[in-house]
Amino acid sequence: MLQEVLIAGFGGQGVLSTGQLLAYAGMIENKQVAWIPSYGPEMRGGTANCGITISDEPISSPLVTEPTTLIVMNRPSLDKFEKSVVPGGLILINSSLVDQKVTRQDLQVLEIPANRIAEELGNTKVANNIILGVLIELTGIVSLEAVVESLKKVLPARRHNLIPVNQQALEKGMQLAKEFKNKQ
Amino acid sequence: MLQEVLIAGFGGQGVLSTGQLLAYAGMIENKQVAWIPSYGPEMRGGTANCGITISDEPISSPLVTEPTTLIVMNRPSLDKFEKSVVPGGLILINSSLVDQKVTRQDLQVLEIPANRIAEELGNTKVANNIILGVLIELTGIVSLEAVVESLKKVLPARRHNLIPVNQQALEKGMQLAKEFKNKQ
Amino acid sequence: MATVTFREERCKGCELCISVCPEKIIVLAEHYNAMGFHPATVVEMDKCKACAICARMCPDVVIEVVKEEKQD
Amino acid sequence: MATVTFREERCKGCELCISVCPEKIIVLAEHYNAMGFHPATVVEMDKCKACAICARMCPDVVIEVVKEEKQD
Amino acid sequence: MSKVLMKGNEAIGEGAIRAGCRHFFGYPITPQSELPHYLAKRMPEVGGVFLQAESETSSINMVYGAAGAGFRTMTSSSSPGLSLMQEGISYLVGAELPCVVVNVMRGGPGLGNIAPAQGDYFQAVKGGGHGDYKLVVLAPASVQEIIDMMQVAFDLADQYRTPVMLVGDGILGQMMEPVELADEVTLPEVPAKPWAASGLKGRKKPNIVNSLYIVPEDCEELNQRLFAKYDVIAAQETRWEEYRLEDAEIVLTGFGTAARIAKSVVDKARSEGIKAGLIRPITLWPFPSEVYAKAAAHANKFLCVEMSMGQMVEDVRLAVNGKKPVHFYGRSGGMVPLAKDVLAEVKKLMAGGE
Amino acid sequence: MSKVLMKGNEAIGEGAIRAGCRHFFGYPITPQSELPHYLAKRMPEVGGVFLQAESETSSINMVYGAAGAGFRTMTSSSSPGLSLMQEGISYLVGAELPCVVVNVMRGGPGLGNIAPAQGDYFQAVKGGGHGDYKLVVLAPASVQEIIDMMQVAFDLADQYRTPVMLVGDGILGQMMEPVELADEVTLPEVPAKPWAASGLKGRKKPNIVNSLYIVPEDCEELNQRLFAKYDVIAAQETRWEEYRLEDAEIVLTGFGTAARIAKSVVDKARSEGIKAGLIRPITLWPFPSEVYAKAAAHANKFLCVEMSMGQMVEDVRLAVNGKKPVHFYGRSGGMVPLAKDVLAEVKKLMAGGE
Amino acid sequence: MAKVIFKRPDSLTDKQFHYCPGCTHGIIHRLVAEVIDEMGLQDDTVGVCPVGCSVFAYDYFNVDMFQASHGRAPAVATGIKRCLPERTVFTYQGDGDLASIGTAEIVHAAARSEKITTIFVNNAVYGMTGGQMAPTTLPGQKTTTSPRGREKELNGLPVRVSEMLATLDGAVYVARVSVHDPKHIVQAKKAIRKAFEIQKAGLGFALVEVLSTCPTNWGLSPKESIKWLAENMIPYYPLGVFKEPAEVK
Amino acid sequence: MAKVIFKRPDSLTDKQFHYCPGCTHGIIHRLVAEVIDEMGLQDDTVGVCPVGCSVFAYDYFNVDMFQASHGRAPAVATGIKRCLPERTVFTYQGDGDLASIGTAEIVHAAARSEKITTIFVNNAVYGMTGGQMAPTTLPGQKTTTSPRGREKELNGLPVRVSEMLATLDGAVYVARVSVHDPKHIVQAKKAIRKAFEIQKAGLGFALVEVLSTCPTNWGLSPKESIKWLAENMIPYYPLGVFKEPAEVK
Ligand SMILES: Cc1ncc(C[n+]2csc(CCOP(=O)(O)OP(=O)(O)O)c2C)c(N)n1
Ligand SMILES: Cc1ncc(C[n+]2csc(CCOP(=O)(O)OP(=O)(O)O)c2C)c(N)n1
Ligand code: SF4
Ligand code: SF4
Ligand code: SF4
Ligand code: SF4
Ligand code: SF4
Ligand code: SF4
Ligand SMILES: [Mg+2]
Ligand SMILES: [Mg+2]
Repeated sequence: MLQEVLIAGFGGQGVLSTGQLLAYAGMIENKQVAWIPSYGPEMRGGTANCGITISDEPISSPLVTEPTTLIVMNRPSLDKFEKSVVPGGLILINSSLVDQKVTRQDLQVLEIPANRIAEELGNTKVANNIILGVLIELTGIVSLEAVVESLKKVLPARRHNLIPVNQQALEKGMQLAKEFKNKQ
Repeated sequence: MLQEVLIAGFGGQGVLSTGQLLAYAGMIENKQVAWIPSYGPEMRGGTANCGITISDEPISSPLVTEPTTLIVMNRPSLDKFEKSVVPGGLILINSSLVDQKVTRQDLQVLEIPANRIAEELGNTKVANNIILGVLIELTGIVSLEAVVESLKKVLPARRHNLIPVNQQALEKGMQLAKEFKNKQ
Repeated sequence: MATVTFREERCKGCELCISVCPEKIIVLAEHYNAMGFHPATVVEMDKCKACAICARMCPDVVIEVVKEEKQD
Repeated sequence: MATVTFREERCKGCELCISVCPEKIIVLAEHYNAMGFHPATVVEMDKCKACAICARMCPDVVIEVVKEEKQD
Repeated sequence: MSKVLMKGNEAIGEGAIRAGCRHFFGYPITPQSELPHYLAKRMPEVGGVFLQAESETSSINMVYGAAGAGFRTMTSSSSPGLSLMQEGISYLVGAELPCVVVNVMRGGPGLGNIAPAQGDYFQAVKGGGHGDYKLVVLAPASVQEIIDMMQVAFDLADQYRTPVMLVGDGILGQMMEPVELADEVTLPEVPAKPWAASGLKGRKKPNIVNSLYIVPEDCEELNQRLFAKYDVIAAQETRWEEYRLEDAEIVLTGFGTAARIAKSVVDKARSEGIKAGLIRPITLWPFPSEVYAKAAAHANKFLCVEMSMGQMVEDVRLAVNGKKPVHFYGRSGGMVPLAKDVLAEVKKLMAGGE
Repeated sequence: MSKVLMKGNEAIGEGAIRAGCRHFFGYPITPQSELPHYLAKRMPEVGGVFLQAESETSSINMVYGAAGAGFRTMTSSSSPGLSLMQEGISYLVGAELPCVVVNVMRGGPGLGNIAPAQGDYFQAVKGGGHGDYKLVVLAPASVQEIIDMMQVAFDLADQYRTPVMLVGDGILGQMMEPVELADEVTLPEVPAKPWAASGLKGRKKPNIVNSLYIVPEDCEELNQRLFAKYDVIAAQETRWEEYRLEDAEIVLTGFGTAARIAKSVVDKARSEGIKAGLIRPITLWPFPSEVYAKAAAHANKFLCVEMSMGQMVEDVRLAVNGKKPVHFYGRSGGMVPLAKDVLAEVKKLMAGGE
Repeated sequence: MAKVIFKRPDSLTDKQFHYCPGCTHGIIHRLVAEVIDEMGLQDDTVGVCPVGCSVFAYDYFNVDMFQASHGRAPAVATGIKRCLPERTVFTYQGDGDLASIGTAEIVHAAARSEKITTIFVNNAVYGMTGGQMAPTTLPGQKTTTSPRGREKELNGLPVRVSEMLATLDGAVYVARVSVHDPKHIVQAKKAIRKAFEIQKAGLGFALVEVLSTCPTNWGLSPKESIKWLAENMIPYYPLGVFKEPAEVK
Repeated sequence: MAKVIFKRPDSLTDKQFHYCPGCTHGIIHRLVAEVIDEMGLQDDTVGVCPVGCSVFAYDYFNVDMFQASHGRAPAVATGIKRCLPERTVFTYQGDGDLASIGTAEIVHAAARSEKITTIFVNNAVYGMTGGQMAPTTLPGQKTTTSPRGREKELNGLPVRVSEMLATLDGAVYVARVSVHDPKHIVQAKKAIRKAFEIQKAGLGFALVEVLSTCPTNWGLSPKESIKWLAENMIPYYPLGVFKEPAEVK
């Protein structure tokens, strides 16, 4: 198994930490993992993205140039990365922030109004984890348990009270994914 | 023929320009010549010396580490360089400035009270050329004519009035050398 | 009559123009531009005094100000 | 009674001591030292006031000044 | 032992702290800035000093001061910053001062870019500064190896009184990977430094930290002493990894990130029936020449993979010394070789193509 | 033509002026300071600018400005100063700016001393700065050759839009030798520089002098463009001297001052019946590899003579590629090989000793 | 008849700035371009921009441009100006660049009285490389390399570049301005214009220090940044003219 | 009873100085050594000397010493002091070294308020390398790289280092003294002592600029040099204390 995920959005949208959460979960499951951010000058207040590789084999290069999954958190990221996804790959779009459509026909695409759903859960900060929930359900890349476990490691102790709402968000995402699969 | 001359004294005693005069004369006689100064930090107000190589063959390294002739213009130079002269080599000492004696027995040594003689000629500045006269007479390294010719090149035009007294000095030196040879 | 034009696709929604407009007639639009920002726009153009203070403050040279001079 | 001692072999004959001695009792010797300089020396030691001005001025720390204090 | 996800740049910092380094001097530059950021936080926690210098030139000279005073110390930068340190590095060598210098390489020449690269190999191993000298150059290929190797770096530096360089690239610096960290840190024992200039404190003869040898004979003696030391280092400290090498017909080679990629290509090639193997120099200097010479007995070809226009390949050629052809595959300017392209190159070579 | 006695350092300056260089930026350092002294006097006489910079770092950046503005320009220093220029040199390469950089080498590493040496060979030919690049490196061996080669240096720089380095040593810089100087100086024609950033002056598109290639693909393209250029330079501009090489059984080699000494040893050896010959690279990069490969056909051994611990010898080995043994004789730290010692080495080798 | 009250100056290309939202680098660029336009110098000017967030300035200024190495723009500008004494040469430098690694270069360009104009953008931080402490970072200010705030004991006190350079006889015009509101923007432009006029008059070295924001690395919104600049930077870095030749007063 | 009025300080070794006849580097060495002796710091002190005529200072000062690269002594001293905060660390630097290539290092050691003492020997010329122009060379002064005398148009105007550094908040003590006669030598020693006292009190960066002669490169006799210093240097480089903390006044 080799999964290469690219998460892209604005700086400040939690793109990097969401990626780290995923990598951490992979590590907990004793997979080979690597995480790497883009670190161009564009980062300054502009777009931010990171690549996560989760694999059974040792990872040669952690650069994610042809993602199996792309998570899109703002419009410029869709413009920029749509073409790089492997044929048959997956794109998850936070449609609360991105009103644009994917043009390629050879991909699986899911639009998730993550901010709106997060608001419903009472905390807009968990939007990313809704999408992450979708991802793990659709791809089986890591288990829910591993992500929840990782939250404990990634969140500072004083934020551990947020773990339940984050877990809720993950589960909500998984549920959406299941509905989607059923629809297909 | 390969002659390697080392001229050593204080900075300001005309050591370097005397060496250049000699090299120039060699060049005029179509010999291979090279001139090189010592350029250590010691130069600053301390000792100065230069090496002149005059040869029929191309000169490989211009460094004069084992001079065939050593010209000594101050006491520290004698201390420093006496031992480097090739066996059978020549040391010329300006005895007006150096009261010390050469200790080695395997050399030809000539003490020339050059400053005193120069004073007699009416110009202390020509002391070096008295010694140079001795050198060319004893070694035949270059001709008097070539040195006189070089003076025209080395002295700036406004100093050309000094050529006669310099020539006198050279001739005086040659005369001393002849007397010395006769004595031997 | 003044016209204040915003090159909307270049606006980064920083709101600096909004904060300096003496007439308080600039707001951020609801929609996103291609860069993903809410662009600034003038709501009541007739109140505009063509003072160009907004344009002078805009770090991204988004704004152009033109004044129709009375033709006597 | 003062004694001004010159480490003659270290003197560079710069004459700075000479120029500052209030008693004008320092001169350069006729002979050369090993470095080839005429070393400084005091000519009339009895005139020396042990002020050490010469020593303070000497760049080469050539001079030492000792004063015989009256024994009461 | 606990397993954590860690960034390469942070691992350099944590590794240094665990090696007993308490004085870091550096200047920001992408893609290594997370190292100063990390140490700005961590150093005060362990009673150490993180000081931002006014430039890389100053960083390396602060290191000169700290190392000469007898302390474990280091600096870090990326390519252009390293160029500015060349005079200082030559001085550190001349004064035989132990220290660690890190280069997280990026695309060049010039300002180039901030993408990962290996174009400073020559600068590191041949001597980018003036004069005759060598640095011990370590090239880890994973975040775990970085952590472990920082200890080695400081130990070698102290043992041989020499600057040690650790080279990575933007990928190694920026990526996070799992690492095993000992929970209990016992600080390593640091050899006594009776030569350090740290104040007399009762000693009679002053210590002097110096690289001026005004008399050529003395300076030649320094050079000979250094090179005698280098001979010992070469004999005792050469490190490399061999992978499926025993029966390899084609030997891939490279260091750091390029070696990771080459290693995955070895597996892919083997799975397609090509007898491929790998030599990964871990010390770039001393270079593991002998293992190449030995491999040349059974291998037909060598392929050196680099993130440069071809630098380490010269050392491979010197090691193979004409016995077998040595080929080169490189990407440069911040581009990273793709495993599939390297594999294609391997196949082409095995098919007899050049 | 007139024959005058001239110092090597002054010859560099006079050669530059005759090559049309009117802008010199430099910083004092022994043993090359007579060059700035000379130009401080001469430049105003020819309407040029001699400017003393605040450091070598600044000198090389002033050169960057002057070269980018389209002017023939140069700087000069000695070993430690060159180390400080490495970042700037890498930028000049990245922006493809023509200029001439002189290194009158001295003993190292560190402050070392001011005696003649050749320990910066690697820095010059392998790239002491960051990133992949080459400099054209010229190595004259006499004052006459210095004068003549300055013209070559500026011409190559302009023709290929590349920095050119001229390396000498303290002996070449300090010695006086006779040189032939043309009485009439006709300034060489300088190729047009439409890329120069010197003000629009009616041009529509601004010119940009730049070495930033933020997109790795672009930076790789720069690298490939540079190396394609280097291939052309290697094919067209490699220069060397051969001396009594045809039937040589032992080939001595070296550059600059070391080559002068080796040459005299060739004669001495021949006079004692040893078939010795000489290869003297005049361009250290591009290195004249082919002539070594050819000589390896008849020669049994090579002996590389350097004023270093052994640097050019690696390029000789790469050129000979294992065909024949390549030996080394060197003095370092400011020491100069004596002809008699080199001859003894030759005899030892010919007697079969190692 | 339509009268254009405000439009993009010709000395800016039409490229969009890459700066973060609300970053005042953009204002300063525009002011420099306006001055070049108004003085009719577009055909005549060579700009030099070293590394820093403004490293891409060569894409924005519609004049011949140099990208220079970190800190060395004054040396590069010196090289240009000594070859082309009739051209107008300016440098555009950040505070990390000019006040840290490039200290020697700016001091000596000023001491030599190079006839160049320097625009010095002081945003109290290293913007491009991720918000590290600059020599101009205020006491107590948190940055990625002063995570507990700049401490006097560890990092000393900020450098006031204008005051320091004004001590040099060769620096003939030195002023500090700010661009945090329209009024100050107008003043800033006047100072920049003066700095170019002094160059054209051949009087010597001129520098304008411009206080600027870095919302991204200050961790503030653009509006908060403007406020922070006014309330924190100006007290430490007083605005004003520190040196002015009689000729242009 | 014999009383020693004046003798060689313990903090000097017995090695003979290599300086030219009449070069006042020797006086300054002695003053530093006397202060170290008198403050009882010999056991405690680390000195740093970069390249310049005083490069061999490590042979003369009888304390632990560093030889540093050209211009970088303040950075080296920083490295030492940050490791050994209790030791006394001083640098001894020439004007070419400190005011030219080492400008950034001295400015930032001062700005950081490193607790070190700098002795800055200003002799208006590069002594060691053969008399080239320094940033401190006076207008009109002939040197090997200003053969027609320093010209304002070409080389700008001399840097007054003390005045410049005094603008930095981190520089707590800055004074300029001279050693051209016994009276000034006494004053110079007082200033040097103060600069060491400030370090011991932990107050921050202290620098003493000492006007010094270079008979060899000025082309004057030692006595003429003294006169030249008094008549030419002091008017351009006024003596005095430019900065002094209240604590030690
Ligand atoms: C020699 C070198 N060192 C470090 C860097 C990394 N670097 C690029 S820009 C910069 C500082 C930018 O800060 P500043 O000059 O204040 O400009 P700003 O981005 O704040 O406008 C640094 C350290 C570099 N490019 N080159
Ligand atoms: C990097 C470097 N550049 C140049 C030199 C040559 N150099 C040695 S000392 C010196 C200047 C000495 O002048 P100063 O600092 O004024 O000291 P002084 O000799 O006058 O006391 C120079 C340029 C060097 N050693 N290293
Ligand atoms: S021109 Fe003046 S009034 Fe009109 S929108 Fe802009 S700021 Fe407001
Ligand atoms: S100031 Fe400019 S960029 Fe900012 S919101 Fe207004 S128009 Fe947009
Ligand atoms: S101690 Fe005073 S009086 Fe005596 S010699 Fe010295 S200066 Fe003259
Ligand atoms: S001052 Fe010192 S060196 Fe000079 S003459 Fe007097 S004793 Fe000699
Ligand atoms: S990082 Fe700061 S200085 Fe750079 S563009 Fe963004 S806001 Fe401006
Ligand atoms: S050259 Fe000048 S500074 Fe150096 S020792 Fe001689 S007189 Fe003193
Ligand atoms: Mg900044
Ligand atoms: Mg000086």
